[in-house]
Amino acid sequence: MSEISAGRVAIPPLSADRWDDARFDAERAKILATWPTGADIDLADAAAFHKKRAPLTNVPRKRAWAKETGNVLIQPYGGVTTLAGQTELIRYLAEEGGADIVPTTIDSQTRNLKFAAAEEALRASERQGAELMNGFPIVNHGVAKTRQLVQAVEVPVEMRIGTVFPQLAVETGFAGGMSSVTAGPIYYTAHYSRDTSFAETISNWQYVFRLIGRYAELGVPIGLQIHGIGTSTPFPNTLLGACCVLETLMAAAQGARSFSIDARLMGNMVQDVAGVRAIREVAEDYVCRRFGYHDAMITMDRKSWSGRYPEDIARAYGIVCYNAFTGMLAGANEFIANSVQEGVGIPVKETNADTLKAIRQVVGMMRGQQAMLQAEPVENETRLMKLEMSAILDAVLDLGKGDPARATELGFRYGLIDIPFAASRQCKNEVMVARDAEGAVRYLDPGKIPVPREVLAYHRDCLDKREAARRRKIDYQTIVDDIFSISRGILVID
Amino acid sequence: MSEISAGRVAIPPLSADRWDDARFDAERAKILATWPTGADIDLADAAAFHKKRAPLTNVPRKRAWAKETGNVLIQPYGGVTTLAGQTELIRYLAEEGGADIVPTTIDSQTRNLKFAAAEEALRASERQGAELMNGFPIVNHGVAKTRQLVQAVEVPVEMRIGTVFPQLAVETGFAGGMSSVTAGPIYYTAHYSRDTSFAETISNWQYVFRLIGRYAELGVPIGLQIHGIGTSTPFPNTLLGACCVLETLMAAAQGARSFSIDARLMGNMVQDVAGVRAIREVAEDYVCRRFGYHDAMITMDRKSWSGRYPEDIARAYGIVCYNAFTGMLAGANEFIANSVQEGVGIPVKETNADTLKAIRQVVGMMRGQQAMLQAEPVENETRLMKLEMSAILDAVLDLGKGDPARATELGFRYGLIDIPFAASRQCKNEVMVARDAEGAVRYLDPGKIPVPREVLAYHRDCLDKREAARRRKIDYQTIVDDIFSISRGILVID
Amino acid sequence: MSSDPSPGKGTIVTGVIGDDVHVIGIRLMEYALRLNGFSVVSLGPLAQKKEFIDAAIETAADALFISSLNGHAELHIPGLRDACVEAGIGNILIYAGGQLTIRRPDWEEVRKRFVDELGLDRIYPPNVSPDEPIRDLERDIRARRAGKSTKGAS
Amino acid sequence: MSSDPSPGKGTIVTGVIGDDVHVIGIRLMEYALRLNGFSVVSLGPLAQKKEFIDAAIETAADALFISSLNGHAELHIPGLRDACVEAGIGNILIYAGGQLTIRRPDWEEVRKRFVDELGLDRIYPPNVSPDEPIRDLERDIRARRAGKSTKGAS
Ligand code: B12
Ligand code: B12
Repeated sequence: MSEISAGRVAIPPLSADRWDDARFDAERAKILATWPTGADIDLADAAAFHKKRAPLTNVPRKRAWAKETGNVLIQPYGGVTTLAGQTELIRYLAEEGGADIVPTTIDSQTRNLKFAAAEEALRASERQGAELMNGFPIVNHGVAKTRQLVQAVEVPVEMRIGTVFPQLAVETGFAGGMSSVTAGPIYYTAHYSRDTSFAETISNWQYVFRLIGRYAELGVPIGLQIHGIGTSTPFPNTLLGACCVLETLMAAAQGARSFSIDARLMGNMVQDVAGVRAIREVAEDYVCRRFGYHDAMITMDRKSWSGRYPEDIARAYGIVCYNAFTGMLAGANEFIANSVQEGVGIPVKETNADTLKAIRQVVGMMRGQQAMLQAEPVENETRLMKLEMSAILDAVLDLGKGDPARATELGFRYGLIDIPFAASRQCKNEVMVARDAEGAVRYLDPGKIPVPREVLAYHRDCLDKREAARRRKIDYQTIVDDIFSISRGILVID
Repeated sequence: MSEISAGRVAIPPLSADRWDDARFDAERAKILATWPTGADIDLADAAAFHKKRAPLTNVPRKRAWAKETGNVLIQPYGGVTTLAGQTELIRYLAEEGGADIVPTTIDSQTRNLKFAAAEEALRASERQGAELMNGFPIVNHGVAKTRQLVQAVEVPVEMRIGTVFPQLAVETGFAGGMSSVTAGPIYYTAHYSRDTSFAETISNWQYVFRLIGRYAELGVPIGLQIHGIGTSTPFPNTLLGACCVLETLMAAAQGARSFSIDARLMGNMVQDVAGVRAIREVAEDYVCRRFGYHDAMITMDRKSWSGRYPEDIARAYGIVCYNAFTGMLAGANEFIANSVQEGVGIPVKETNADTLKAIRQVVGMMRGQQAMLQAEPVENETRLMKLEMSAILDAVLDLGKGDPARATELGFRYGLIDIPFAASRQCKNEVMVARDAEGAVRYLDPGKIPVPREVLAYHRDCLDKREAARRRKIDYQTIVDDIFSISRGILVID
Repeated sequence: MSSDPSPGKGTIVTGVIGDDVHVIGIRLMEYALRLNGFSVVSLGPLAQKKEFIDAAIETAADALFISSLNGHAELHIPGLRDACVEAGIGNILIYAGGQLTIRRPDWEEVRKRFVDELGLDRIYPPNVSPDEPIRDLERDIRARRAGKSTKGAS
Repeated sequence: MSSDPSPGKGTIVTGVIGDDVHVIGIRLMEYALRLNGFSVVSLGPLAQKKEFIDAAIETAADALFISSLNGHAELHIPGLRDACVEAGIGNILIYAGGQLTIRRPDWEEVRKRFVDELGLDRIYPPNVSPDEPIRDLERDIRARRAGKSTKGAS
């Protein structure tokens, strides 16, 4: 028997049924005794701690808020060994990177219950002032230090742990104020273990799901990010979707209600966009309707490509932005963001934060633009643009008697062609444009440009919609805002 | 009269008609005499120099090759003062950045005919070993040095010069082996001058267009990148398109035939995609059909956002990549790439090259994916994915008698759910997948997964198309290639 | 060259100096100056030293607002203060903004060069919003009219 | 643990050491080894020192191929060579690959640590293609069978 099986407990017959309290309590006593820090964990005290904190430091509440308001959340990866290091990291990611939810990735010794070895590596890290492990050994740190960590930021913390033995680490995380964890049994059996059976992993994760049920009973919502399955090589997102539904159903049976469900970038736009949409619909259908968890909240998060990355950071920006682009097209609610140093090693905090900024820029530019998924708006816009160009060209060529040089000179002289903010006095500068609510550029005043009536009416209509939406006229300040909007990261600042 | 008018020449009545040789030759003698280096310019010698070089060091030939083969070209911006500096820059951009065409941006003293002042700044730069100007003062460098520059790389060089007085600089560039220049009279009057009339700028640029005609007569194709018009604030791409047609018509009248026409990113996807398509169609219609230049070659280049950029480099990656996606969606043939330091200042060569790599990654991932523009493929893929997930879920839930935990265990045990490359022995590992020709992930062998017949047939069909296209079976090596493809920058390596 | 009537709060000559055509920033600056009650004399892009000085004399301007983005400020701004002195308006306020250098040396170095060495009154980095120079300008003009010199700040 | 028959060219025990589950790279490596005629004994992920040694003794293996990506090689590889010596197979070839450190120190330092200090024969950086270690392996096994030691290279 390999050392990692040390923490195993006996497994009752497999079923998704809700655990009775006796089973959970008995199990719990055993779990908390597996390492000294377990003694500090108290459910009532933990619930009280959660309730003292601001509502939006709670993951499920933040996800619900974002879903309602149409905000798209961004969460990086990140975990280092020491408390000081991890505190500095999540603070930096929140404050400099603008992360909406910060992660705490747990190291792989802890994931495999090697708490003694973790203790040694943690102490060595503290002594040497180095971060020697691949994550935060949360069990060794214990509840009090985890609370210090969580209180260092104003955004919620999600615990990230790929393991078939999650119980004590998750107990510590929740008692320490973390309000969500990455799950669950299918993904972690397939990719984070070798010999562990599904029955065993399911039981271990049912413990976590039931613990979430207990917190819910005490008035504290705790979330789950559901992974389903998926290799880090190309695979069909349908397999991931089907497994996400199974994991969600198992978690809901124990009392969990907040689910952020993964869809992963594979690279083909059509399939990747369809993936997010199809998984959302199937999950809502099975979870909320067929299995009757009407009060379950489901949001979709888009994980980036999770296979091998280039070592070149510039190229990795391409992948990361491509993921943001197709995720936005698909209507994802959240991005889980591999850093552009993914192919290099555990990222330095600056680069990790930079990655979030690049994603934020794409999100900011695409917010509210969903029309791309339908062919019709593109066809219509193309038609109108051709109509307008022909009208301008025909008018000026007419004026120039078919000579493009004379047409140019006269066209500008009479303002049939005109442009805002020209350096030249040869341009009339009578035309004024502004963005519509989706950021498309529209004529506010065409000056003397012979824009066809149909086009102008369409443009006016689009601008009216923006004015109506923000209940404010489009004025000079709006034009100035539209000039700066891209450099500020949001296409339409209203 | 301001100093910049010093170089003006008398203007015959405005018309787009082809200049007669006498007018051109007379004009030419005057132009070449405006600065000593003009004496070294000889058309026959220049044509011979061009002809000695490899075909793909010529811009029009490179653009034609790319259009035929479906390759998408990438060209950065860049110009520094000294020969050594500019040589190092374009070599780096070509070799490290993988630029398909390299630029030589001309400084603004030269653009305004202040050759004496440029001489001073050039000498000061050489003395101090610093790059004191905002571009390459090509007239002061002269033909011989320009040839040294051009021969330093194996890719073609495009001269980038926004000016109403292009003649001597362009003469030097072409004689020096550059085979394309950015044009033309409308854009440069509107945005690069204050008092200059359209008639004057048109005449000055007709000189350049006629010079290109002369090179064509000597068997040397020279290209133009056509800007049309456009402020660096939001404006309708239709105005740009209409002006591009006028500039192209004026150039074609003098004998130019290779046109790379701009469309600019404004930020709204629908409009930006429609822009490239509409401008291409209108330009082909007017230039090739209505005005009868059947042998004109038109390609579309996408210029990125040309207004204010963020100073933050990470956010600028977001803009640059967003431009690449929407340009690819629209079918652009070339990207003219502002660097991610655009908002900071003239970029260092490393960052400039990095920008190209990020774009290349997006281009590599999107090559051959155009289907996104139609709603139908997305709808169809969504439908098939839902069908498949329901089939899997229904089958395993059936097996587990409605219990998702038992369903999970039995589903994996019997291989109804399966995944390639799992760590766990609980997974059958019988399923095999591969990408299709557009990079979508398809079942090569579903193992025992209950994939509906319709879905499987569709997948098989997609894979057949890939096999047919590359005339090679999909084997284990293909699966390995598909694992590495994203990290190598091309979604489907065939 | 277009000028506004009311010289009450002050008259400002604006323009983009030398071989530079980047006109968008100074247009926004002009708009803000007008909004704040200043009289603006606008030269636009490609404005030469002499044009600034002639316009200033002609309109008895309180200040020159020089914009430069294309990296050639160093080739066009030296000698401007001396030319003002020669023309008898040596005391005029001179502000510059935009992007005064190629790349981005330390701001203190840039300030030293343009303010201490070249005799400008104030310079601003690229991301400045119009409010800040306008506040400074109001203060400087008040001080000038009260007879005090302000050089060296910002 | 699955093993192939033909030991002609050599028998290699492969696995991902310690608490590490990154199995994709070693799977591709195994595939390449088999393709090149080696006999592969595959332990998969989460393989402990003892499993490597037991398998090597049982199959009279020529080499251990240790993979580690998750950054914990430093926590699991020290002591491996000594354990082999103790188990009487001190002379077995030990190669390691994947990503042996957290972040990326200078490669020469990494080599010094794992080869000179910890007694491995060869180590490889993450982007190595399978051909290179296989070529080295063929040479090393030939040398071993001819009675020469090879330690210290690559
Ligand atoms: C738009 C643009 C152009 C347009 C200009 C159109 C026009 N006619 O106005 C075009 C395409 C023509 C152009 C041309 C060139 N450009 Co240009 N351009 C830009 C760009 C992208 C944005 C500038 C802008 O409009 N900003 C928005 C405005 C609102 O901001 P602003 O000008 O900074 O103004 C604000 C403040 O600074 C302040 N302000 C401005 N002036 C003043 C003056 C005073 C007294 C005060 C108090 C305040 C103040 O007021 C504004 C309030 O918000 C910048 C890069 C960037 N910053 O993102 C490059 C940039 C300025 N350009 C550059 C260069 C080199 C050129 C060219 C030489 C070559 C080229 N790259 O094509 C030519 C030069 C032509 C010439 N003869 O000058 C460089 C300059 C390099 C440097 N300084 O290190 C930049 C930084 C790009 C780069 N990274 O290389 N450009
Ligand atoms: C896929 C992946 C995963 C998957 C693994 C799935 C699985 N079961 O295999 C999952 C999601 C489970 C995972 C989990 C974790 N991962 Co991970 N993962 C990756 C990723 C993205 C790709 C790895 C990969 O598959 N590469 C492709 C294969 C083909 O290449 P390769 O393994 O390098 O192998 C080649 C060669 O190296 C060589 N080779 C390999 N081994 C050997 C051995 C010998 C002897 C020889 C000669 C050659 C050789 O052969 C191959 C031939 O081409 C990398 C980042 C990257 N590189 O892009 C991170 C990465 C390796 N993971 C990392 C970490 C930290 C983790 C986690 C701790 C936390 C987390 N981030 O989730 C957990 C650890 C779990 C655990 N207990 O170990 C870090 C490691 C940090 C470091 N070393 O500095 C990386 C670098 C990501 C990062 N930038 O932070 N991960």
